[in-house]
Parts: sequence; structure tokens; C-alpha cells
Amino acid sequence: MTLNPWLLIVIWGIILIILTGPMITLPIFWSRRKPDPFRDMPFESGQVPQGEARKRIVMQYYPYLLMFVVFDVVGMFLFAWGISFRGIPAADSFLVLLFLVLLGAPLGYALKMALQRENW
Amino acid sequence: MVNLPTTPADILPFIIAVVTSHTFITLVIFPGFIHLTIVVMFLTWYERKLLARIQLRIGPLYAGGPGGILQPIADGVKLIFKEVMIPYKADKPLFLGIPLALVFLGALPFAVIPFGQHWVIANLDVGLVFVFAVASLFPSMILIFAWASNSKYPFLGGLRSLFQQVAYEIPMWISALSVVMLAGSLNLVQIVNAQQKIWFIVPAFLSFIVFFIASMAELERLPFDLPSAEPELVAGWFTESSGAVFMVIFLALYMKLYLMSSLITVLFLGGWWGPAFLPQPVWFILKALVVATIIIIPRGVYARLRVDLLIKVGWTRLLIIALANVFITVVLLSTGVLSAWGL
Amino acid sequence: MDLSVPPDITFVVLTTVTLLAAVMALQAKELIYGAISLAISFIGIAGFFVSLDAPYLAMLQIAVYVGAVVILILFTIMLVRREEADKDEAGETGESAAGLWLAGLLAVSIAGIAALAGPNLPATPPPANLPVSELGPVLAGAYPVPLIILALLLSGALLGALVLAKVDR
Amino acid sequence: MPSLVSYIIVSAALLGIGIYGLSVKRNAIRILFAVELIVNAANLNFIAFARYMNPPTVSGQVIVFYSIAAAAMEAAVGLALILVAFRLNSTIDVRKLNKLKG
Repeated sequence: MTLNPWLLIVIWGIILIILTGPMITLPIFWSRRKPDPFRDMPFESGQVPQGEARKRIVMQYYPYLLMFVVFDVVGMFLFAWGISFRGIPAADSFLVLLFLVLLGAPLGYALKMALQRENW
Repeated sequence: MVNLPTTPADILPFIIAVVTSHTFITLVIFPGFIHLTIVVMFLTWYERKLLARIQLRIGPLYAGGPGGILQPIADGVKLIFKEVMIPYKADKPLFLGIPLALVFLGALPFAVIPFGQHWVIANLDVGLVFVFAVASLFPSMILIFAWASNSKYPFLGGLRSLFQQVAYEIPMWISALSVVMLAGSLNLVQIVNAQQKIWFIVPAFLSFIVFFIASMAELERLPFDLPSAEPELVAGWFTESSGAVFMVIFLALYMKLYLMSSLITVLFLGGWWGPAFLPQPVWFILKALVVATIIIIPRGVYARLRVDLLIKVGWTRLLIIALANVFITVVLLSTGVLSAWGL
Repeated sequence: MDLSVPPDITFVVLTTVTLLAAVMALQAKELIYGAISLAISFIGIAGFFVSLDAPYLAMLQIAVYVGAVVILILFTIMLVRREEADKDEAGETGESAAGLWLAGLLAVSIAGIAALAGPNLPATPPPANLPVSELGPVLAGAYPVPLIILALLLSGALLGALVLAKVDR
Repeated sequence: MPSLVSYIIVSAALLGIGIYGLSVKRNAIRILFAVELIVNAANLNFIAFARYMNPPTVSGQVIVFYSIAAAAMEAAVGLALILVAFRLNSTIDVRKLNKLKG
């Protein structure tokens, strides 16, 4: 008897939730919790934290994030093409090549812009 | 198919039939939960021992057995009984929930990793993409966890981790593309079966290099461990975690180490294939452990890169090398050079 | 795909998760929780894709939406100052009620039309024979012009977003 | 297996939630969420119709592929726009972004 693989994955996920969940939920119950402003202070090598913690966002790597979103889609497209590479006629594969070349130019330009520190 | 029990007398045979079924064994014992726990605990001990040897130290020694092999259990018992510290003004549900999600996501892809011809939980048609899709959820989880800690070091570390993992994911995918083209399938079992005559490390050597480097960067291993660079950022994105939370994150990280080693084994090193004097799963685990060793060793040897250089290398060098290998694969496949090996 | 559990359970669970998460995405107090709910809703849609025999699209959905777009959203939420991002959302009560009416009317009318046309629509799907490898040839070969336009769209969006986001000095 | 109509109803509900968010919310990021939900509702419909065709066709999946790509790009550009709006006006409340109103 073979079950549907997706069902097996769901069962595996449920097993994982049941068996790993207690690792954090149980210690919460039995651990002593007494709020103490000094012990709960964020770690800053003994200094008293100043200002808000969630403010320092670096824009410097934002272009790489955008490139990631674009090439995520391209990567998935290439996988779909790669599985059946043998079954695809050469002309169509050439089209995929053209697709990649068309994307190469903006990728190069984006990299160039990303590396200019004064932009960010 | 086992029939559901109808009378009380049927319940015991039903339970026995379920427990001895192949599905149950794969889920719970062999490629499933027990095997995973043991290997991951072994890896934590193994890394410490290995690094100690490199640096002429002794490493764990006292906790039971030869060479302190029970050290992971001692650590686990210690950590699970410590207080769960939640930093001031931290986002409590996210701070406690994200570590669990991390360990869940680290273990979920093992459902499709084949440890032997029949030793796989779910023989999925889109297995490789499934692994990549699940692995691509890690960066956002880390960012949310860093945000939830409400502390400066974790937030900086989390951002670095995000950018680094994002920069190395695409080279990783493109290098795996060569393997997919060679095997003509996304099913990991079929990918391994296609390597019976020749391991894909031979026709796709450049891809292997790229994949290896990218997986080291994804795992935040030295020389790519900027997100947790100790001198600057203490422990990076998990600085604020302690006790049980730390233990779960630690488990998730080693789970991911084992996952990446297994994936490299499946894609490039011929999976379970090897001389027949050892059973298939043993070959697989041996290969994965060798890969894990090679991933661990630089931690005792190298210094780390600078973060902007690191990200730049990912997008310029590695992506281009991976694409070059895709073109090599196209040429190899269309000229039929590999037909001698049944590809 | 036959999931060998009563398939209606799959459907009901997926529907509940997707719709609840979608509502939470819009109504959650903090934007971070909204983004996480949005991700869960996307995963629910991916579950629908799996149950409709499109596993590759489900993986694409998770990798692109949850893996990439949600990261961008989180990054933007964290960049835009918190107090600003979480500011009181509820407009005037009348406005909210009007929006609810509009949305409800639209959804109910579409659902009503679908239910009226129900007898003419297929109730059971034909047996599936769509292996993953069938997607590639169609994607690469059947629609050449959209493919090139997709490349142009991707490059345009990449460059456009970069030029927008860069600092003008 | 549920009938095609049930999928259409789920999709319509998702569309309704999206339209509600689009018309009521004032935060630009929430509006983007709503747009993504609407796109997803459309994708669900495409996949469902493609699956219930006889014989099932792969073209529906191809359309959804393009749709997901376009939606991802739309999110990228939209978020960049939100960034710029925030930088210029230090708010992302769409009702306060009214400089062109004169």
C-alpha cells in the first residue's frame, strides 16, 4: 500500500509538531519566571541599552534583495525547463537562452548600481 | 491496506500491523524522527570534538562513554531545565514560536530525502523544489526572530543573515539546475538512480563547487559566518536566546547542516550508491557525514570575509560559474557525450 | 489528487486556514503579524494548488511569495518606522461599513452566479495525468511572445525599483 | 473531490476580502496585501478551471506562472514606491499622500 506522498509529508509534519513542540512549551511551564528589569535587559555587553533597538536598517543591500525576487522567478522557470530539456526542441531552448540573455543586461546594470556605495 | 478495527479483539493486531508497516518505520524510526534526532545529537558532539582536535584541545570528555559521547544529552537536560528568558519588550509569541518553526522547517525536507532505494518517507515528484521552497523560508524566519528579540545585536545579525542567505540562494538553485537537466527529473529518488553509473560530481564539477560554497554560506559556517561574528555581534541573530529557546535554535541549525550535507550527497555524490558490502543507508550516512566534516573543518582554520565582499562574490562569481555549468550541461547533453553512462 | 482521506476534510481545512489568515492579514494590529498571516494565507493557496494537481505551481507559490515577496514586505515594514506603520487604521465607521458592503456584494454575486451556473459546471474532475515534466515544454515553447515580454517585465521591474529606491543627491 | 463551484466560492470570498482591504485600509502596505490577495484569488480560479477541464490542461498552470511572476514584480515595485513615499513625506497613509491635490 502506498499513500499519497503529500499525505505522508503532512503526517511527517504532524509528527514533528507533536514531538518538537514540547521542547519550548514545557520549559515555559516549569521554569521560574519572576520579571526582573535587570535580568530581562537586552544584552549589550553590560551597557544600559539606549534608544530603540529596531531602527538600524541598512539600505546598502536592498538591490540584492530585489535581484533575489527577480531571479527567484527565473530560477523556478529554469527548473521547469531543465526537467524536460531532452524533450524540448532546440529552437525552444534557444528561446530560453534569449530570455536569459535579455535578463543578463539588467542584472549587470543592477550589480553596477548596487556596488556604487553613494547610491544607498 | 490494513482494515480498521471493528471489535476490541482486533485492536492489538491492528496496532502491530501499523507499527510494523514500512510507512510507520520510515516515518518514525529510520529516515524519520529517531534517526534524525540521533544523527543531529551526534553532529553537535562531533563538531566540538573535531574542532578540539584541530586546535590541539581535548573537547567533551566526562559525560559518559568514550570521549564524552553523551555530552549532547547532558547539554539538553541542562538547557531544558533553565529558565526561559524573554528580553524586555520582546514580542513574546514570536520570540517563542519562531524557534519551533525553524526546527520544524529544518526537519520537514527530510521527508523527501532518499536514504536508500526504499528508505524515503515521501517519494515526491517535485522533491528538489520542495526542499528549496522550504529552505527559502529560513531567512524571513530569522529576520522575524531577530526583530522579535528587541535588541540591537540580534537585529543587526538578523539583517546580515537575511542578505547573506538571499545572496546565495540563487547560485545554489542554478547549480542544482545542471543536475536536474542531467537526471531529467526533480524526484530525488530518480536523481540518485540516474547516478548509478557515474556520480554527477564528474559531469557537473563546477556546479558542485558552487553548490558547496553556497550551502556553506546558507549554513553560516566559517568563512561565511558573518551573521554570528563573535567579536562584533556576540552570537548574531540568536544573541538573546537562552535555555530551551537556545537549544531549539541550536537543533535547527544542526538539522540544517545535516540537511545540506544530505542534499549534496543526493545531488552530486551518488546518494546511496556504493560497493555492495555495506547496506545503502550506511553508505548514504557515511557520505553525508564526510560532507559535514568538510563543512565543519574551516571553522577551526579560516578567518571570515567582509560582508559586502561576501554578497558581491555570491552574485558575480558564483552565479556566473553556475550558469557556465548549465551551458556546459546543455552542450554535453546535446552532443550525447554522456550516453555511455546512460544519461 | 486523491489524498486517501475524505478530500472534503482537506478542502475545509485549507479554506478555513486561507480565509482566516487573509482576514488576519488585513485586520491584525501589528503589521508584522499581518505579514505573517499573509504568508500563511499564501501557503494555504499553495495547499489548494497541491490538491488541484499542480504541485510545481504550489512550490513556485511558496518560493516566490513566501520566500521572496514576504521578505521584501518585512524589510519595508521594518524600514518604515514602527509607530508610523502601526498607526490607527480604521477610517470612519461609515467608510468601513461601505467597504464591507461593497466587498460582500461582489463576493456574494460572484458566488451566486457560480452557484446558478453550478449544474452546467463539472462536479468531478477528470482523472489527472499531468506529470511535472509536461509544464516545461509548454512554458518554453508554446508562448514565445509572452516569454520575451516576461523577460522585459522582469528587467523593467528590477531596474525601475532600483532607480526608485536609490537616494537622489 | 469538491466540485468546481466550491473552489469558485472560496476564490470569490478571497476576492471579497481583498476588495474590502483595498477600499477601507489607509496604510499603503495593507493595500499591497489586499492586492496580493486578489491576485491569489484569480490564480486559484485559473488552476481550478484548468484541473476540471476535460482532459486537464497544463495551460492554466502556465498562465498562473506568468501571473505569479507579474505579481511578484508588482510587489517589488510597489514596495519601492512605498519606500520613496515614506522618504519624501515620512508617512505611508495613502490619505495623507496628497501633494498633487493642489
